[in-house]
Amino acid sequence: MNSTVVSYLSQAPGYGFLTSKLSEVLGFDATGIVNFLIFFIVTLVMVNIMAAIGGLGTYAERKISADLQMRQGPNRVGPFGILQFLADGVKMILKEDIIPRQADKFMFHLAPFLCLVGVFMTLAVLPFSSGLALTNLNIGVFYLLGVSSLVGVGIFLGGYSSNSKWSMLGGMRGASQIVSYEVPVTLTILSVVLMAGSLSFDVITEAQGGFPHEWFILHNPFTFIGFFVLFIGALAETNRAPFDLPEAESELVSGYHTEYSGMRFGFFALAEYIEVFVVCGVCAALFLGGYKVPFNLGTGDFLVKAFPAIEPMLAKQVGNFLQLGAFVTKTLALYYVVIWIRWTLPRLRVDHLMVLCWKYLTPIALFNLVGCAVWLYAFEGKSIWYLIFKSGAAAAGAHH
Amino acid sequence: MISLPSYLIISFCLFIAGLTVMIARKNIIAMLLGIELILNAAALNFAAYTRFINQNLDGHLMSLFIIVIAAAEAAVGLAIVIRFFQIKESIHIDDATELQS
Amino acid sequence: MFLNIMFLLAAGATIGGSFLTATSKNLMHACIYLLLTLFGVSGLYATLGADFLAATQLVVYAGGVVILMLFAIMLTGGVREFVNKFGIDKVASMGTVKTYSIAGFMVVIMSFVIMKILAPIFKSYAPGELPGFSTTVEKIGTLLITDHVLAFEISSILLLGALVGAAVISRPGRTR
Amino acid sequence: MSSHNLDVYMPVLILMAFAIIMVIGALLVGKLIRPSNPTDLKLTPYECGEEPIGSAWSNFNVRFYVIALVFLIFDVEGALMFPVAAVFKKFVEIGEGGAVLASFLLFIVVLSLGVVYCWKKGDLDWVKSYQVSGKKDK
Repeated sequence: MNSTVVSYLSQAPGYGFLTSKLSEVLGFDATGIVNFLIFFIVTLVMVNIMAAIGGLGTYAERKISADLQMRQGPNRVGPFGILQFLADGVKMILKEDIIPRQADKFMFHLAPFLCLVGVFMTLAVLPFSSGLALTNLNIGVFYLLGVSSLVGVGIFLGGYSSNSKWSMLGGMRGASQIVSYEVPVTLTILSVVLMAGSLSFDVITEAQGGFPHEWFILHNPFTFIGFFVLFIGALAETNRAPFDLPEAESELVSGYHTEYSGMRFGFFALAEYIEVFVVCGVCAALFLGGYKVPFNLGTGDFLVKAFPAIEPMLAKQVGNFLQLGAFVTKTLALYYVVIWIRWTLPRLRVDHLMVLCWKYLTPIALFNLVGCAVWLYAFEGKSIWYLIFKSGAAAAGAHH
Repeated sequence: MISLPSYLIISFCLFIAGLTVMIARKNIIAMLLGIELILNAAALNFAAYTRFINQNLDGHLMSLFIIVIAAAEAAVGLAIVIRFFQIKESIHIDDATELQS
Repeated sequence: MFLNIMFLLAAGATIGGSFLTATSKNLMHACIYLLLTLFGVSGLYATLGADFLAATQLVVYAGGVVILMLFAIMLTGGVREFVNKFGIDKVASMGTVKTYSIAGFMVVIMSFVIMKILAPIFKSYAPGELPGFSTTVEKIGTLLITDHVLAFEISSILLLGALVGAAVISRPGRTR
Repeated sequence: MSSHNLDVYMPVLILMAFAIIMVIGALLVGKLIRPSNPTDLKLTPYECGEEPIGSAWSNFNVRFYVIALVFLIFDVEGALMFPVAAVFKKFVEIGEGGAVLASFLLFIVVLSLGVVYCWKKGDLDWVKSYQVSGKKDK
């Protein structure tokens, strides 16, 4: 039902040994404390990796954009400029941060915090692999939608509290853009939940096979369109690529975080880059088969068959690392596409942005939802691949 | 020991806070905030009774529908407030005197 | 053990948030404290085992209603103090002695009444062994579509009415 | 007493605690190390160089509100439809998916009527097609 990383790691022999040892030392049953410790360590590792990914996102962006424009990206700091983001981070901490005079001090501090909390809380549900996902809430996707709407509030407050006309406009536009693009995203996620029959990321990923033809993207034509609607919605929700109107450098003088400087601006940027990773991860998990590995190597059975004497936990762990690799490669592929789109497409005008959302994406998403429901009812949830080949083969078999 | 009365006390505090906001604030939007607090208190009670008294899920469904209706009510309420502001230039409760807008 | 910690955190956020919502003069701060209260109530739902309700609370309230409130505040002249037609600056009367006395008096009366009603429940409530309780979205879904399908359809009509009504009311073009 | 496993929410709280620690930590570290001489010029909001005039709180066009309104209605619709969507596959496997499909589609059709109405009445388009009559639209 609600399996977590602790329930996965508790199958390891070390866990039993550790709890019994600690129980003797402390005198009372220490499984609760051991669980907390494991959660704390795994979350600490996860947060640090995510901060590094956020930083590397900036580095990757500058390197890839340089590559697209036939020039050298940053290569001074560290080998190939890989430590550039650390230099930026230190610089941001040391820069003076100014709070404009009549700004609303309480909310000026609160806005980057809301953004960061909104993004960090989504990490609890991201399905890295069958065992290593922090938690598998059985309301996973819905929890993700609820928490990521906090970022919209954070951006609005950032714009409102710095009390300058530019950031006010940027904040209003940013919030209304994020809010309106959440509608097609919600409807598309609904159609995936319809196909998978559950809200938890675990079941949705298990419903897809390892091979591309078993993924949800190729399941039926409606989910195929749904993937692109979700990807466009995700781009708009993280203020990326052609939809980065709220921080449009040219018109709104970098919108809602005009007045922010120093580490507070760093939080906004960090939250944005981590959110791009999270959103690409969600797109990969929902449509591209998440952590599923072809020839289902992910379950580690091939190791058990090859070396029967192997310790079962080790085989499962190797399988999990393969799954982790599959999930991260799919997500980084989408990450590359996001950065690639940013440096190829021009920025949309405000009304084009809104028209695209309300007059094109929302009707398409509604149509997809209805299509998926009818498809599920008509073909009992069988994918188009199965209908063509399996039933074809069955029919052929029946003929002979 | 966390038991039913502890949840009742919390929803009682929510209810009192909502009531205070509705009575004491002069700004109409603040009164809508108060209504949201009161509706939350009611929904919380339903969930608490489902957990402690009988285990069927009707309490949860009732809370779900309370949340749905509260959202619809907030939407229409705020639309009226905006319209009122466009006519009266101020959303102070004392200005809402005439019955015809 | 963790249940107690989570309950205390959620209860503190709820009561603290609702108190601050009542007493903060600036309307924007009141909205943010309402957001804190909603998070607290969502945590309380989680401790009650109603995890779908906790997520709905986050999505609908924290994601929708609070943003709607923030936009409405912006559309109705922001948070500057009210100056009515005669130019008299009516300071919002929150936080004055008058309001605290009203609140205090009301709390005393209400608590007596509530205690009178709840007393039998506290006495009769024997905290016996609580039956195991866990809800999943599937249970709520089956209930919603089999027993309460009428309520499900009527709420869609209600939402349609709310949408059309609010759109008509807030359409700027009309003059009387 | 906790019949259902609440450890699931432990990471959520830990992540929240990390976000709080990160924000407060960076700000505290900054306060110690960071130079801070807030001259008057620095504190004025950035106005591309000109003097900032008037407070930023002039109110805006109503279209922001209509967008948030339609979003809220769709959000609530989503919230109601998620449990039904999660259960739909089981009903199809049982065999009586038809009734569930009918009520599901009825729910969607009734709500998309609302969107069609807003669309036709021109509430959704960003630049108002008709001129806002006489009212001073600040």
